[in-house]
Amino acid sequence: MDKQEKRNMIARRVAREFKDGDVVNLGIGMPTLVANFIDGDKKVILQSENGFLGVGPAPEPGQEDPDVVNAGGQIVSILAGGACFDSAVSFGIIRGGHVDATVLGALEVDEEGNLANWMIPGKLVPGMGGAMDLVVGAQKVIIATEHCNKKGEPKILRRCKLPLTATKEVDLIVTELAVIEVTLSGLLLREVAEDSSIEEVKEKTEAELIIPDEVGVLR
Amino acid sequence: MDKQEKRNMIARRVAREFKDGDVVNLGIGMPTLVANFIDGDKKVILQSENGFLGVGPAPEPGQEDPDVVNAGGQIVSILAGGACFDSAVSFGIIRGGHVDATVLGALEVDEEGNLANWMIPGKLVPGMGGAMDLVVGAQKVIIATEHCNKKGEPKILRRCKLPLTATKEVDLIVTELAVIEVTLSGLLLREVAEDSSIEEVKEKTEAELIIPDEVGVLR
Amino acid sequence: MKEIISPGQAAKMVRDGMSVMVGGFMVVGTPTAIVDAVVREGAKDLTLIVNDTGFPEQGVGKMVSADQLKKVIVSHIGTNKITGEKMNNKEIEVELVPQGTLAEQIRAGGSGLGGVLTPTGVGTVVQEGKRVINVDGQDYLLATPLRADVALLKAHKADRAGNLVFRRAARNFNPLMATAADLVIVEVEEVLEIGEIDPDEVVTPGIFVDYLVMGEVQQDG
Amino acid sequence: MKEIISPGQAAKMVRDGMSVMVGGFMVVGTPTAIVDAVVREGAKDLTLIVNDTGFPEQGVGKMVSADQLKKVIVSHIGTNKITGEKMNNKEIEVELVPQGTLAEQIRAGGSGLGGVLTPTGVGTVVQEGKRVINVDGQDYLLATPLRADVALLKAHKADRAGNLVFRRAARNFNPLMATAADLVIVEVEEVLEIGEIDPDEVVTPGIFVDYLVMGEVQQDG
Repeated sequence: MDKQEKRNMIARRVAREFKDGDVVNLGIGMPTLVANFIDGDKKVILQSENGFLGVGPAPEPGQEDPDVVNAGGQIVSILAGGACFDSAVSFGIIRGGHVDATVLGALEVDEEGNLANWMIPGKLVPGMGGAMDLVVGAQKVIIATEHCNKKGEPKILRRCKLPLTATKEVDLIVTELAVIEVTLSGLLLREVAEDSSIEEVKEKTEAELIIPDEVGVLR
Repeated sequence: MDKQEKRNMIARRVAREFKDGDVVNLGIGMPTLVANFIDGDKKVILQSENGFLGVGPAPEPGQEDPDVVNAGGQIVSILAGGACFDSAVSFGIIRGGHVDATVLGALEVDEEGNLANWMIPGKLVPGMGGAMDLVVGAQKVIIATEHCNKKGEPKILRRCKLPLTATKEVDLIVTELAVIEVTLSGLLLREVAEDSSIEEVKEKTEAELIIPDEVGVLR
Repeated sequence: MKEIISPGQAAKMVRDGMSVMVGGFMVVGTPTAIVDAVVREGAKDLTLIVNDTGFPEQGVGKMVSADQLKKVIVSHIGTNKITGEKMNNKEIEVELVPQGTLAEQIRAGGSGLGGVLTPTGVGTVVQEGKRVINVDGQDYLLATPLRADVALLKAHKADRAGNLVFRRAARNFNPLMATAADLVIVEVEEVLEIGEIDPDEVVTPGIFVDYLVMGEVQQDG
Repeated sequence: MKEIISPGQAAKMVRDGMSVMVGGFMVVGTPTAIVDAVVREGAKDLTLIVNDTGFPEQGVGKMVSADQLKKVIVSHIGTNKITGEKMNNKEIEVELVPQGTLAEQIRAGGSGLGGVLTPTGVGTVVQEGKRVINVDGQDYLLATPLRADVALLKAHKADRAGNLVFRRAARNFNPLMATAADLVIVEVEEVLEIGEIDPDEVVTPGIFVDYLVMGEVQQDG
């Protein structure tokens, strides 16, 4: 699988987590891809934390509206039935638990559901933007990430080492190799990719994994 | 002077306190009368804490809009250039210091600028409504009240005895007998009514009054 | 697409012992058709969170008169003598809250805040039992969040996505309460198709709304 | 009637050492004509309160590049590498704040609150130096109010009373900042006569606005 295939696979699997009527906030980068794979039968309402509900696809060329951009700065559209608001309302929606699920990337995620995805001290300090509020506020926090970092090192750790985005908030981790649920007892391996194995997942995961009797197939 | 003349006199005097461009909130009862006496040359914007700016006079019969009432429940109008908002915004305006002056009645007011105007224990407990926020938030708190209560007892006291609305927030007291400014040193007699005297005011005021060399005429 | 239900169906969702927010300021912006149905259905032991208790024969005042309330959290009861009587007879517990604080408590409940610090009420009886927190030399009272099991609200128009717009002084507590209850039922004068309210003009986004009720159309002037 | 001034006149009101709020999210909703004039006029040692520092050659990023800033209070600097460089070289002090907390701090500053309690940032570096307040068993961080000497904002339309309406995602921090600065200057695409904006459609009431500036009209699509 090339990088793009991996990303599409992750995005496709994440999209299946949503229920009809869910309000979902997709983070910048790979999480944004998830929108392409949401089942048309489900009415999922996308929120953009810069201030609107009802995020739609990029418009036809020539129809771009410079005031209609998502939180990543990409030109999008607002679907009929959408609503615009200020940043306090937007984060009231987020912090108040009115977002059913958020999908975010990770630098590191750990056995307790801790997440680090906003800075690497001395190197990359972009700021947390809306990520800390999203992770604390959303009902379900789904991490969409490649299983290992660019150096091939595990991103799913016993304990995060980088500065945290939030503590104990992650619910599900979806990678190109596995779907892992964060439970009170630890990380539960739910699914393994067809072309991978429990052994490969264990090897590429620093954290302890709980392997249930039945492990599904990630496709 | 009959009761209505007294009330009009107080209202007329209070209205002279406003400057062009002021945002003013008028309390229920006598303070509402003040609107009738605002100089047409001054642009004063009236706020109604139930949710709008630009309170205008009662409409012509037949033009009443049941959704356009002031905080006292009277049918009014909204002037062109007005704006409607929810209760959190309304009290953000009030608490945030964006109201230049509020005019309220009093049961008691004292030398420290403490005000009691919302309850008489065991007797009258209507609730504070928006009064506590208004007294704390408005830049200038003007008390419009008859000098004595129905029993002829002073309302301007050394110390309020009734439960307070707020502490040390009153700036000016206007009655049918006098205009009294609350200063850090105490109550300063600014004006006395033409048909009254400093002696009468002192007699009908429990609080200590500072009498400056020059006392104006209240008309 | 939000379901449009009758006032009676809405009222049946209000069950004994629930906490109920009702929009309105002296009955302006109160969902009177739903409230009337709640009185008919007769749920008991309710905790009502509301700006004021209306009038004895109007708005939530009818719920007071019908002995449906255990407790009221409210800023003003002066327009309804029966509330005061029942308070004095200890038939209803009345918690009086400054209006701006009530608004912030509901907003905090809806937006995931643990509370706000307000200068309002410092040095008054409102301070009793509250935490005082000093910031930069000034004392504030900690106002903690309020939420309810159900909010009964009034809007001017809704679209079928549940987006709401309000009219004049009938807005008041309605948009705040929409964010702070588990179940949100909104009485409206008109239901529009999706797309008929521009996104910039929406005051309350439809994600906050569970059901719509068609009330009577107000006479405008 | 609000006075309509030029971007240059607006920029002259921004003086050395002031705190300045600027609306916008990645330059959408940023008053670029005023910001450009501020760069030309060259005020120094400013404390900027803003969602993000835009791009090196766009929006408030130009103020970063022109060395006009002493400090930035901001949620995100990732789109402008120069901010990060100047932060690492200690040329600019950067205070990173979660976006929702920043919004509440500005709202608190504008609405007379002593602060709000937010769960965001608990257990992270954001907690450092903050007061932790426990309510009902949950820890929250106290976010204190933010105000500024001047707010430079962008709206879609204003009427001559200063009432503002915003467009799409260009609303963002603008309505909040309008409440929280001593001097509020708003760049708009169009100025209407009083009465041309219905009171129900006003987002920011004119009482918050001191001056209007005519910016360039955005091309819609």
